[in-house]
Amino acid sequence: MSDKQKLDEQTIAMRAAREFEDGMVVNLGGGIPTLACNFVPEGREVLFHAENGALGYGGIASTETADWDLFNASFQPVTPLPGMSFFAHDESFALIRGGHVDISVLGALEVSEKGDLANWVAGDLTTFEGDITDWIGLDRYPPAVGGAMDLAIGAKRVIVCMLHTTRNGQPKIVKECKYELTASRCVSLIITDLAVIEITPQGLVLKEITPGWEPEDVQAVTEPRLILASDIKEISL
Amino acid sequence: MSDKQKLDEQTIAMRAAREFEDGMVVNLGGGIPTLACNFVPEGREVLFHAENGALGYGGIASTETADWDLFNASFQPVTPLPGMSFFAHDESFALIRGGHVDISVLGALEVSEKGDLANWVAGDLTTFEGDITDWIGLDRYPPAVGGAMDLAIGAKRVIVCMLHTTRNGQPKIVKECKYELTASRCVSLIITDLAVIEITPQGLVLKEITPGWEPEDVQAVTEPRLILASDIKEISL
Amino acid sequence: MNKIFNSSDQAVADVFDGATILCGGFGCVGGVPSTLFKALVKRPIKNLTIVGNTPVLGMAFQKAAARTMTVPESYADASLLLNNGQVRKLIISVPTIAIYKMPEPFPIVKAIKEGKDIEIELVPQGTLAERIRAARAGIGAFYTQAGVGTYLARGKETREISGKSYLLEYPIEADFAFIWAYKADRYGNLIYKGTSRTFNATMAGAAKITIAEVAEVVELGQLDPETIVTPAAYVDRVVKR
Amino acid sequence: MNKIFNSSDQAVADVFDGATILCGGFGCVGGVPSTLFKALVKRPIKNLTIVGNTPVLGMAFQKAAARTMTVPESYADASLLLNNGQVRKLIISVPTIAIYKMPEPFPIVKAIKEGKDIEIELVPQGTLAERIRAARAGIGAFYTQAGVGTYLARGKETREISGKSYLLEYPIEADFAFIWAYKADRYGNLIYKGTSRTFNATMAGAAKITIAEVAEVVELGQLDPETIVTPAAYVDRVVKR
Repeated sequence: MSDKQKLDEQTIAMRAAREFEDGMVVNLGGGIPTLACNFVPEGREVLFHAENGALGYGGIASTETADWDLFNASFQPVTPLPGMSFFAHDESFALIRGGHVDISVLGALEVSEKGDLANWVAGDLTTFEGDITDWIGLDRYPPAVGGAMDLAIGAKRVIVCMLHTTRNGQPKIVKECKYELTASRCVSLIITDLAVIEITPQGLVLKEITPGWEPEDVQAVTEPRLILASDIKEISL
Repeated sequence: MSDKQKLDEQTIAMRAAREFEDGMVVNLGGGIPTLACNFVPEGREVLFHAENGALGYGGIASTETADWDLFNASFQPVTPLPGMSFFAHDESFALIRGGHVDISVLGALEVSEKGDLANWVAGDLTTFEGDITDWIGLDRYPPAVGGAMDLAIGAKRVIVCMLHTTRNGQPKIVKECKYELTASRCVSLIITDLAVIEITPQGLVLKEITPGWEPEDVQAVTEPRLILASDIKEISL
Repeated sequence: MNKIFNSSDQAVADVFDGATILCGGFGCVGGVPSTLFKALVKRPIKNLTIVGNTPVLGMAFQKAAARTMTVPESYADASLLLNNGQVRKLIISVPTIAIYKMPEPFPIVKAIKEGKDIEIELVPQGTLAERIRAARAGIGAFYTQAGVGTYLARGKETREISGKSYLLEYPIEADFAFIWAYKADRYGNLIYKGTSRTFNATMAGAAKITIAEVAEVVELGQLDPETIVTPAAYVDRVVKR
Repeated sequence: MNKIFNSSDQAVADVFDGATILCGGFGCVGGVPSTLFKALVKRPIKNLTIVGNTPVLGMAFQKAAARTMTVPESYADASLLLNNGQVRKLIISVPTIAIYKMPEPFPIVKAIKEGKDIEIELVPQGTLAERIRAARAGIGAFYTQAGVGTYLARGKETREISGKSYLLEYPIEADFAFIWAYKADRYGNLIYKGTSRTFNATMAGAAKITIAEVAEVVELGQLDPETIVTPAAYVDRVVKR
């Protein structure tokens, strides 16, 4: 199984971008999701939203054109586009919470079969006896909540882009999240290096699969049971 | 008593304007308060705030310069001034509720000795058995709440400008308001055609009096007991 | 992406029976989306809920208030709908204004006197703006001091916070926002003009569908990104007045 | 009326022991009021509460994140105060950012490892912005869905509204707001630049005293009233960077 080709991060982002329809407002989280801004399908105009108060920005800026006053929320310089606008941070999250973001593409540590999302702290704070200061004092990585909780509850549709398993090969698509939750029942689509999986009331539906992989291979690295879509196909871009 | 000269509305407004200090944000209600925009003391710069989303407007505009897109909240065309700004209605009331208006000058139907303000409906809705539709159906004047409740609770200081008595000579400064309240314990200064009265924890303090009038004359048309200020003086402008 | 509609008739074609409509403007002549009201009055729908600061003052009031200014004959507000029997409820701050001599009763008084079944929910102006903003901003409810201890606190939950009393207020969930703006591009970015910004910018994005009537449509890129007041995400349809 | 101060030292001269300070900017280099932090670190005050999205990332992080861009040597954030032992509490959304290779630990990690007594209140970014806005807007408290069912809901009141769960959140009451803006006039009207607007415009007016560090002071009337983002009423002091 390990010699089969997995999608690279650019290709995962490219697949995510195929979900962007003309006129949509899309917010891209850090990591793989950020890359999706380069792959808007031909003929579609998408308004990318940045938490720090911009709508309608373009691709990542080159060193020559980079401007400290034009950054996305992942600390990357971006390019201006006609029709762009800026606003204050409170308005930026009014826009998120108020349901004006059509798609939020987020990274994840874990996604449960119910669509619960864990993406802000590598560990289980709920059963931890101390506070954040104690957590950091124990040499654990400081949790950074950022805007993920707002995006998870506010966006009309949450798509997760992530690698299918951890570095150790453990499933990241799980029955119940062991990591601290970002929000419950918020994810509707998971795009990984192995598959595209839809979260439905009936369970996880395997819709697309990386060329060369079989459904049972994907199932082997996925904790919950996968339902095979009747029209299951190879991931194509 | 009736042959004594009372202040006219312009002069009441002029007296109110003496409270405006340099740099203050001031909101003027309809009626007498609106007139105060013409009497800012020499050498002071005051930012007039309009509920409909303007700060720093000037005096009332002439017919020649009047512009449908530059009105105050009393439906009057106003003139632009350098340093003026416009904003949305929600921000305009954020500014009010958030304590950014230094002085709100309001008209009143009644003010109680505790500083309760009644200025939005000529009647007692609390004991009325119906709703607003019934009230109007009974030929009563439709109540219009407008921004008075927000200004009364939000402004750092509420000054009332009004005639001292009703057309029938009844006191408008009362022990308890009989008209429906706008807000309780919000007024700090009352300026009328007869007197300037401060509302203090000890009670109503008569600070200034219209030339030719005696404290007992003012007391005669004021329901609560007035405390004479040690430095009581004639209203001067 | 092109949100420009060819006519106001088209722009309001799917407004349905029983819809809740946010009505932009403050109540002064400037900033009222007159063309949208004139389009809607032609549609056979009823039981509308009209939300606004002063949406039904009517033409006669504006002429009385205008003094030496001339009210454009094209002016109209939501009293068109009220007079036409299409309104079931008003969520409103100022139903009438006392100070001007009027040649005829205010539309709301006339409607009630005629026995029309109209519910009025009176809301302090700041609370009205904040309830609309709460809908735009995904806020479930909020506490404000405005109205505490008054008739308008009836039936509302109160809460002490840091020694002060507050009322619990809920967002106004609306189906459509009819707003006016000065300029738009095809993405739906908007700028306004002076005090005509007012409730228009508050209501943009606060309803399921926001329809902007504008004085001018400009090419994409013509609006300076620093000066755009309403970002495109809040606007669904644009129609030139 | 003249809100222009001659120096940042003067502008922060009355910041007191135990004060709560809103720190503008998002965390990127643009839009951080560096000069104000550098002035405050010279003052002998402690026990500060620092509020911001990402206020203590520090210079080393910015250099790591800047890749091919050059971080101006004049850059500073509130980690100056943290490193200097002046901070007692952080109300913050992002204490550190994982993705870049750092030559040294993040300031917050270093401070805690050194045994400094620092409390951290972690707040979802949108809730942070809204709590600051609530202070500016006189809102007593509000309900949001962000954080429901998570660690950050601990100790918070929840409420069902229209079938959904919300958390009750309170305004952040601050003594000072340190913000950056692009241009100001002597009344304190402000405009910003690009994504450096961010939390600066949110915090303006949200504290008892708002201090704006600006790139440029212009004559009154030079700022177009339609394009002013922060009206003068929200700003107390202006100092040129």
